[in-house]
Amino acid sequence: MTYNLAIPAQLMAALGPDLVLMVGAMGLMLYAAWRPESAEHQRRVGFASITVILTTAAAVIWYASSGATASPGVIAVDGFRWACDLIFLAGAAATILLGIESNPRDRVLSAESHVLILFATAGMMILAASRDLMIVFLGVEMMSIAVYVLAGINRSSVRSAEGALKYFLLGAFSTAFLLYGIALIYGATGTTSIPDIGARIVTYSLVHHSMLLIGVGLLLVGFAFKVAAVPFHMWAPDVYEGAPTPITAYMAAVVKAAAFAMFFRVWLESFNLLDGAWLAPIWWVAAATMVVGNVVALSQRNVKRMLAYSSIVHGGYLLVAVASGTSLGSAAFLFYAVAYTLATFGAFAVVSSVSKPGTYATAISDYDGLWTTRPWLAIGFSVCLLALLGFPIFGGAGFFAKWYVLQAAITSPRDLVPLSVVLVLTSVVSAGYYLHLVRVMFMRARPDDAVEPAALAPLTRAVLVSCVGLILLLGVFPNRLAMWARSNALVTSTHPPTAAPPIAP
Amino acid sequence: MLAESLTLSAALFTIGVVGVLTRRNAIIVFMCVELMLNAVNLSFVALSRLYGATGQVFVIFVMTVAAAEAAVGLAIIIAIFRHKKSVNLQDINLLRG
Amino acid sequence: MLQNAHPLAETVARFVWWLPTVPLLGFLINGALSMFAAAKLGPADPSAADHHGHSGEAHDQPHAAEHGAEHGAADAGHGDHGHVVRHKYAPIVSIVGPGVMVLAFGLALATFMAMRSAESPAPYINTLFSWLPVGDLKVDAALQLDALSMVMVLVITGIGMLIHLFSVGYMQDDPGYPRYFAYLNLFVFFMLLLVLGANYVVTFVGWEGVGLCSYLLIGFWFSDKANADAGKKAFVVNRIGDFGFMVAMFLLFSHLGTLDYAAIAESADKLPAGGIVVTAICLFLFLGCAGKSAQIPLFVWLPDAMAGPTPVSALIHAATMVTAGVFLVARSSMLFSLAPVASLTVALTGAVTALFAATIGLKQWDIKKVLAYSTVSQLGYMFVGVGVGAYSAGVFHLITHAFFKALLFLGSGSVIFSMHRAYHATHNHGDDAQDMRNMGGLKQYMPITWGLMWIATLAIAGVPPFSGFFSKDEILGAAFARAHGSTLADASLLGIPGNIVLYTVWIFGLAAALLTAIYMTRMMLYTFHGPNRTGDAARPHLAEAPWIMTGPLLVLGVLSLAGGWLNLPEVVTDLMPLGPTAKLEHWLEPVVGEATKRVAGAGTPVAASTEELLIGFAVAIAIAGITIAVMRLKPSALVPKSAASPSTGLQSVLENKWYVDEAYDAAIVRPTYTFSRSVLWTGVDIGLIDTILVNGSAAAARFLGWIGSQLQSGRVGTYAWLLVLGAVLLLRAFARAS
Amino acid sequence: MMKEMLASIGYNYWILTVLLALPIVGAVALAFQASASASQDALARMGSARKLALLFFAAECLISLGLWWSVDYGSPDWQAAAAVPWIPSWGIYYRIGVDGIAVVLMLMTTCIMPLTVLGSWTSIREKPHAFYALLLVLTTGMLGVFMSLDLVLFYVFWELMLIPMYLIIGIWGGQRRLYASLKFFLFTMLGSLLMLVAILYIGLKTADPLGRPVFNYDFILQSASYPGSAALWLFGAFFVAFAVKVPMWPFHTWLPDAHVEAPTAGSVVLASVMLKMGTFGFVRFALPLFPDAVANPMVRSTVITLAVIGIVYGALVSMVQPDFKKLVAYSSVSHLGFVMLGIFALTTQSMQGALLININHAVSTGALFLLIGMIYERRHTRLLADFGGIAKVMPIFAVMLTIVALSSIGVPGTNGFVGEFLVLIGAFRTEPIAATIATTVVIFAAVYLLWALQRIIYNPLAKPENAALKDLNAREIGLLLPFIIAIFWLGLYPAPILNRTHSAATRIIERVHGLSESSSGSVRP
Repeated sequence: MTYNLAIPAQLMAALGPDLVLMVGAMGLMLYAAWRPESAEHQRRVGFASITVILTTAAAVIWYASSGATASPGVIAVDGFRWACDLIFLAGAAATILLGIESNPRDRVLSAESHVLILFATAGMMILAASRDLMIVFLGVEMMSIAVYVLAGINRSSVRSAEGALKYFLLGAFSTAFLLYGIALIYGATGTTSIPDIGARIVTYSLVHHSMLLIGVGLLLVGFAFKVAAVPFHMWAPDVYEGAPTPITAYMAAVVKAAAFAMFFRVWLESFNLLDGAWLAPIWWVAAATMVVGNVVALSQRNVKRMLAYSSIVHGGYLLVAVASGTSLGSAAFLFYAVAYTLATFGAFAVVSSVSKPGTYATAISDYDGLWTTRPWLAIGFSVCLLALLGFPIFGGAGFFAKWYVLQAAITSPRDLVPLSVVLVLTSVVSAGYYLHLVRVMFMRARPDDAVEPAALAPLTRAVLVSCVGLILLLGVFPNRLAMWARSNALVTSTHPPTAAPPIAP
Repeated sequence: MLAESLTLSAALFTIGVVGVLTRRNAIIVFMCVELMLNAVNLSFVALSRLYGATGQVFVIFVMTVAAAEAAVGLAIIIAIFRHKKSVNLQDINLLRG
Repeated sequence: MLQNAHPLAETVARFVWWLPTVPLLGFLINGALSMFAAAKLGPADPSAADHHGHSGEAHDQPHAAEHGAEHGAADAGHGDHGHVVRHKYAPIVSIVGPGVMVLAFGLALATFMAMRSAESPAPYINTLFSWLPVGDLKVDAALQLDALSMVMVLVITGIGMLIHLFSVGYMQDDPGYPRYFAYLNLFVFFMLLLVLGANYVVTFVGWEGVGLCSYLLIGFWFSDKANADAGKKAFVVNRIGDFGFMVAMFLLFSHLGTLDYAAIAESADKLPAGGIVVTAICLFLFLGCAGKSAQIPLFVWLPDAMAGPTPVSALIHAATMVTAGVFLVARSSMLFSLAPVASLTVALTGAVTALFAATIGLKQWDIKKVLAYSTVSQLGYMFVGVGVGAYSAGVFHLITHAFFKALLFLGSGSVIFSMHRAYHATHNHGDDAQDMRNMGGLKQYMPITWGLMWIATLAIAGVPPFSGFFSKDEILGAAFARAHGSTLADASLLGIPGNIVLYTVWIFGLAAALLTAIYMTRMMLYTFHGPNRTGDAARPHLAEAPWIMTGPLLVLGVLSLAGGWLNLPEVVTDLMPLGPTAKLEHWLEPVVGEATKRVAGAGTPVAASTEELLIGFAVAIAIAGITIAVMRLKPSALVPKSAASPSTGLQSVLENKWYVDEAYDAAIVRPTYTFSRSVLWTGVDIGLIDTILVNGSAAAARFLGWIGSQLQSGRVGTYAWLLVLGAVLLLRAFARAS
Repeated sequence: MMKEMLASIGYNYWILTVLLALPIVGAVALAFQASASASQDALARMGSARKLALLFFAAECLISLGLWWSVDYGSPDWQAAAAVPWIPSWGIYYRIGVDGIAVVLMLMTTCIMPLTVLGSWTSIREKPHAFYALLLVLTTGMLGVFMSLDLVLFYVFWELMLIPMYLIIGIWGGQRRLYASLKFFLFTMLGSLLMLVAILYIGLKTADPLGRPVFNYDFILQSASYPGSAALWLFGAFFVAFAVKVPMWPFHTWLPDAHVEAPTAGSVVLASVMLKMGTFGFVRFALPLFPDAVANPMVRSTVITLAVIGIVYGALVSMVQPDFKKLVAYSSVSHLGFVMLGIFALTTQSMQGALLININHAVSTGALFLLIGMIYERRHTRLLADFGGIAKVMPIFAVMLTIVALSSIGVPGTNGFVGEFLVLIGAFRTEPIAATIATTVVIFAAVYLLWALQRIIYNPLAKPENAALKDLNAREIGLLLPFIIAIFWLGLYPAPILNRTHSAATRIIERVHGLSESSSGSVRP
């Protein structure tokens, strides 16, 4: 069916899954606040949140399979939205599953933490759906505000609070840039509708319009901050280190995926023709992100920080897909997001179970000789690390994710072969730290005084096993995922220009 | 009139940025961010004279969101104050490297 | 090829492949016995031959290994101290080792008879299988039977058989007895392959194979570092020559498209005579020959090779292997005859080597070293022969030299055997059994050896009617004749006219002949004449060697005496009808005749009167040499080695072999090692590539990472500044696009 | 007859896939056995693991032998071929098939692998199951490289080899194993990732009519054409990947470290099989795909110069090595330089010789590493200076070592000679100067190996530790015998192999000459 978004009822209907999630989240928030904090309560709320997520996911799948479309309007009803929603929901579920078990160990007893994840996820779904910069802003803020709180959810930890403060201040700061960019774009084109912006750039030949370009630049600053691209990445390692481990995974994988979802939507549907302006900046930002992220990751001694830099690097790889500026790039993003989310959650599941209770910090040396005492844990972690490295078979889907990005880059009319070479060369650098962890686990002797991590809790084990299993499975049979990604990819601006008011000076 | 408004908006935004860069107190930094948001609001309002209501709607959104942000932000600042007994950003550098 | 149509195809010659196979079987049996014994007896087995410390000298000592054997025997539970135990399998080995040689010699004789009656000039080629068929390269495992290879086969199997027999006595008590015969059999196999090969590649297999056996046999008593060093040196120096051999093959293949002797003989004319290609081919081939046949500059390995057992020196380093170079030049005569410059080089090198080695021979004290330098010198003669295009003369000297030099070496072996036995019986491990200063007056203890060795000495000195006289004279005569008129005389070497080079060659040859007579007489005098210096205790134990050793000596004595009969010059047969004229030359005619003619060209033959004059001159020189030696040297004035004072001046230069080894070491060996170690390994590999490039880039990355993590100060202010900086840069980029 | 029998069981239809699958099955079986035997003591675990591994390797070897007869070597078509869509939406297929070159190398691999298990029979005490499982996975990777006809599949197998070897070196290796294994990994990965970009580029530029990328080897051969200097860049990417693996000078420095630190089985596999991947890559991919680049005089002379430098350099540096394994490692640089010279000289003889050296090097160097392993197990040192005179106490070892060393030196009659000879005689026709310089190595090879030989088995038996050494046992002798047989078989009668590789080698040379004549024509046949 086709939703006519001009009719409020149909607009609401088109927002069905989002509403399911929001309503469920609000209800749970009340329930969470109803009882005093306890491990048992947060567990209950956690499972209830999972239920909400599953319901939402069912709705998303129903909408996706109905093949619904919509008239032009503020939200999109397309495969890309549903695909992104599924990724966000899966990530949120994994976060909650990890959190249910790790929160009590980290003395995080507030049940609201799970609900906040639902809110953040709702914001992401809005982001994925948005087809208007106003909705983009709304989604970004819905997501970010919840995540600010999540980063500082461990009130007993100064590190957690510090991370939250940094994230909040810098996040708000960058939001201002984002917003100013939107204002200028609005000023230049007279609309905040994403497809209309693209159309008006054509109609009024705004390719060299300076207000528009400055606006796009400011918007890019905002986006680059959200995806933690160099040099707007500085917050990421600190925040990731301070946050509870499941939240770190959530930020590293899901929040980043959401930011990229909006990035792709806006870039492909609005600014496809401005590549003369944005190609070089994005090229350099992508290259700098890959180089700096990898190089700094080399010198990390803390696994969480290392993985934080690794997540920065992956943002850089995805920026290559953005730079391709093609529909294929967004397909690559979907594939990449799936693989990267799996690998990230797998890795953080291990980190969370190896870290000593109460401290999120895990030194690389804690992993010395892990293989001798916990072989499967070591093997699972290695698979995730190799997936992050993008190694075939052993790294499973990670390889094909990178492959897809490279494919997008090389087929792009923007000749990104040199950037592809930068990508693979920096990947070699990344082998330096991913493999360092592998060799620490496999090739060093277990110190005599090493504290053996407790046996994996069932939910964490489930997350780890399913992540690793899926990585390996998708690494051998990636075809269905590839086709799914391709069929849900964004389509570059095809909407006809609408009637437009006169142009600002 | 439009040009002047936009210029004023840009000036306010810049003042906000400079404030963020130079001030050390977390609350003042946050206020500077609010100043930047309001500078943008001014632009929206000014532009809405040209394009219609969209800009004004946007301003409402921004104000709402800013309020929510302020609530969360102040809570976070209080949380850090409880640990550190200070909201000076120079003192807050446990996480680094 | 035409092997079915060939008259030899129906004769015993079709079994020519049995010739090398028979010694190979011997090798396999003996080798298996050696291995089997090693596996059976455990660690202290036969080859556990510890003769280290037995003597400070790295010399050939037949019972050198009894200490190890004692241990082995003790372990086996049936030995008592001081008793020399023979190898368990010695009886089988004593039959198999020499037995296969008898068989091979018999087969060679039969083949020879068949060839004589067949009288077909075309070579008979026996193709076994296709070895390297690649594109247009076709290398077959094929044997070629013709006049030249037949002669060589007879020499190898004949002399080889005698030396095998001698070894049965000489090596009887060595714990490595089966190993020794295995190596020796293997050597004969490769040597036969070398001479029978139908193409350069099969010859090369034999060529390298004999080098390998030489390596193994020189280092037979490997527990002494000097022996192992000598073996290695021999192999490596030979490999320098092999490099030349290989490049020559490559040149041949890329210009003629084949490596078969028969095909090359047919198509060699396609190469322009005197052209750069054929000259290069021949020079590279000669490099190979110089290595194998110990010519300047690659002669240094041969004297060291005396570290091997003496029968090995006789077989490999005198009679057969070292003459392979001469054989190869004769085999390639079609090519050399087209390359006068290369031929002149060969002749000149031969002459210089002959003289140079002879000077060193004058001052050696070790009996085997004298013979070693004498071998180098005589090989020089042979190269003069083949170099001046008198290929059959070169081969003739090869044969007679095989006779008398084998006799000399075996004789010296007999002496050493006796000396060593005497020292051993008196438990004297300090004195050197090979030093002539410890000998003297052995005539009375070993009369048979003494007599036979004098025959050989006269032969090598060139005194008629001993064999060496005929062959040496033919070479010198040919050199003189070529100077008078030939393609060589018309060519020039490095700007020097060919005839001047050839006269020089001739004069050098004469000078070397004089020195040869002197040093050989010196050796005989010091060894067999004068008072005995062995020591009072050991003296009563000196005695003649057993019959199994003296028997072969006798046969060789006859051959050395009468070998000249093989190729009597016309001048002699004119004087007295001793036998057919130039028998060997006629026999070799189908192989080297054409090439000889091409070199001789239209030059006028030397008049008979001149020839007679030359012969007389040569004889006079030989006799003069002997006389000088007898007159000047005083065996009675010698003191034993332990009491001798170091020599001085030119004497010490000669005694130290002109310091050639030292010069090579300083100029080539050491710089190569230093370069490899300091520049290539530690410099380029470890320093440049690994430290700077590889680890350096890793360190640079880590350093950059460190800088990056320092920037990550933890302060929000820094982050905000960086954010704004980034924003400004981005906006600049965007503004530029507008 | 053999051929009919094999045809009757449909051998060619299933053999390649079974060869790929069987080791994986074996690895899984070992994993199960590992968890089942967790309670046993180390010795029992070692015993059961190595037996199971040997069973799988032996089975793999046995069933692979049929390829020797079942394949039609003269045919221009791929043999035992199969093609199944793998990732059809990206144009990636599971497309496999073999030609003579691949068959010979595959048989070499399957025959050497059981021997490496025997070679590490007593030396792998820690985590034996994991060790053998990794060896099995490695085998799949290596065989997959030889049979892939899809560029992406090839790349996947290429990388598949990397992790097992990395772990084998890193876990069961010597003192500096961490450094060596990472160096090995990074070197190889640097090269192969560039190749990945090149593969993608080729596949995307060779799109089929529907615009989907095509990675089909044959299709690319027929239809690929690259604009401007693209062919050079692409060749460069492939070149780096393969040159690192070969390894060519100056990309070789991972090899000595990897060899020295690897356990015996690792060294053997590394030297015998994995080093062949690089040269195989050149023959199968780099040459046929980029004939224009290969025919470019600059490219060719650069490669040949590097090859010759490698040949001489490797030999000179091995001459001064104090560690026997390092010595052999550098000698590999030299030997593989010959292979490169042979390939890029582009003559039938040199190409065939290069393929033969691949096998010879596998045999000789593999055996050398096994021998080194045997004395290392006894003496726990590999320094030449620690030995001397052990021929007395280990005569059988001495004989074996001598034979193998001689084959490595290239003494005629052994396998080493025929390969080098063919390469040089072929290379001399097109590259006389390079071939002449390379020929000098016959001298250095003798120097470094004989000197090593002397310091190990000859010289006085001065050290008391050495006097107590035990000679080889029956297992060790049995393990070496196949190598000794191969040394003489290949040295005396290489025709069966030459005949099998002939048509494939000729086709490659003809392709380079055929396609390049229009552009360059400077290459003589």
